[in-house]
Amino acid sequence: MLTIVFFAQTREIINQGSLSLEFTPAFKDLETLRQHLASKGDKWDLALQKDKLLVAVNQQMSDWNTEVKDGDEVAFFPPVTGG
Amino acid sequence: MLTIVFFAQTREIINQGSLSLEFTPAFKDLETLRQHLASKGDKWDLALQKDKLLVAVNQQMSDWNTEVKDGDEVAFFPPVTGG
Amino acid sequence: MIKVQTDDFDIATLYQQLTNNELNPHGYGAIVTFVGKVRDFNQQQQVAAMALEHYPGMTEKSLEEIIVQAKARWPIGEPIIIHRVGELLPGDQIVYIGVASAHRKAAFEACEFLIDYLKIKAPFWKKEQTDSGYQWVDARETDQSAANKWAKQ
Amino acid sequence: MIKVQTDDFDIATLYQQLTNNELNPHGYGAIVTFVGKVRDFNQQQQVAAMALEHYPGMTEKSLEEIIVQAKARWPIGEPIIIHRVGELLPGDQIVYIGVASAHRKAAFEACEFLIDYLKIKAPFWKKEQTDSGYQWVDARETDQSAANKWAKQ
Repeated sequence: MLTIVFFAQTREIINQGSLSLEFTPAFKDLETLRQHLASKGDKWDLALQKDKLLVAVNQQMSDWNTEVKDGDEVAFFPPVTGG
Repeated sequence: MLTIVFFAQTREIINQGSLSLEFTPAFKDLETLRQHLASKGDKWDLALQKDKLLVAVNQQMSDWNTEVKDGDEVAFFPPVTGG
Repeated sequence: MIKVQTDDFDIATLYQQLTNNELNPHGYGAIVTFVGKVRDFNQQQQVAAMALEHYPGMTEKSLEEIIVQAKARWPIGEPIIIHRVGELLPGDQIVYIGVASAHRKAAFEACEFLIDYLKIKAPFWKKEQTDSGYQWVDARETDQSAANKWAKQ
Repeated sequence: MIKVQTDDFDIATLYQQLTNNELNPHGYGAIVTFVGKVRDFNQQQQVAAMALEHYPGMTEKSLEEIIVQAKARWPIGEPIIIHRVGELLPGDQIVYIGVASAHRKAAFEACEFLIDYLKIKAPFWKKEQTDSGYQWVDARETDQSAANKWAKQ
């Protein structure tokens, strides 16, 4: 299983904070996973536009070509604005 | 008249915090004044060694070639160490 | 020390924690602190309130990571980072960074490094309430360039 | 605000004065402060006490002058500089510099500029008491080079 979490605008657009997803080897990397989720509908496609989206795996900022492993917690969110 | 004041090591070596001096046109600049005071004795010569000495005129840091005017307050002191 | 909290913080208490500990009573002669507060204007619009969201767990990890980097780079004591989340009003304190060192240049640099990296690496997001409703704050290019200046030469 | 005083200062009170004034209630979102304290070691010798001498009148003038320079150079509010004189003990606070700005980079730079310039321009002198008696603290080359970095390019 994969745990997918969303924050800020990303979460608000899809109106969902998290979901669980059966892991399959078809999720080669984070980009494949992003595309899979974006295909769930217009709002998902909008929320997961890559130009202003960051991704973290197991709470570490990651690159799109990072490999996805069973059990990972993957987070999608916009650029951070704290401080 | 000139008012001459001394601080820190400079004051301690000559054991004197201030003095008044009749102004004469012979005090062309601060360097002339320094030499005049240094000639007052061995301790004065030691206290007014130029290599580690700063000078202020009317409470503004100054250069040795600054002109001396009647009524000036001239201060001699070592490099500052506050903060 | 890292804290992510809804409560306000007291800079005097934090200053005591930063400087008066038994391990290091007087050695650190230079203390630099940064406080960030909620401004009342953003992009010409009056801000009535702000909400701060974060990613629990990752927030603390990312702050620990930038503290490790700062301590590897400058001779400083254990820094303090406090960041508030939840509802905030104009003038409210948002973030505190405190650094003590024997050297003031190290304290200044490490403190600025910590806030610059926090701004681009820690998962916090601000939403502002203005006359036109709530809107998420855009990430600023200047924050990225501020962080870039710390890239090792 | 400039104060040269024998009494200790309270950083919480100064922070309030720096940020909560009627003219500027919330505009300055970035507050950077520096505190310098008496260390207990200097050049391998334990320091038991310190005495700080200054040049009354010139001290205030020189601090006003560097504040004028800082305000001309960075978009900051009125800074606070407090410097103590007289007898001090290890761990005692010596100097406080507080700067508020709408921009954190300006606040950091102006605060560091103020302490760097104070260190080479304000007429204070430190004398330390160690086992070998009182001795005047030598001016440090690193203070001169720290100030030189602010020379305009």
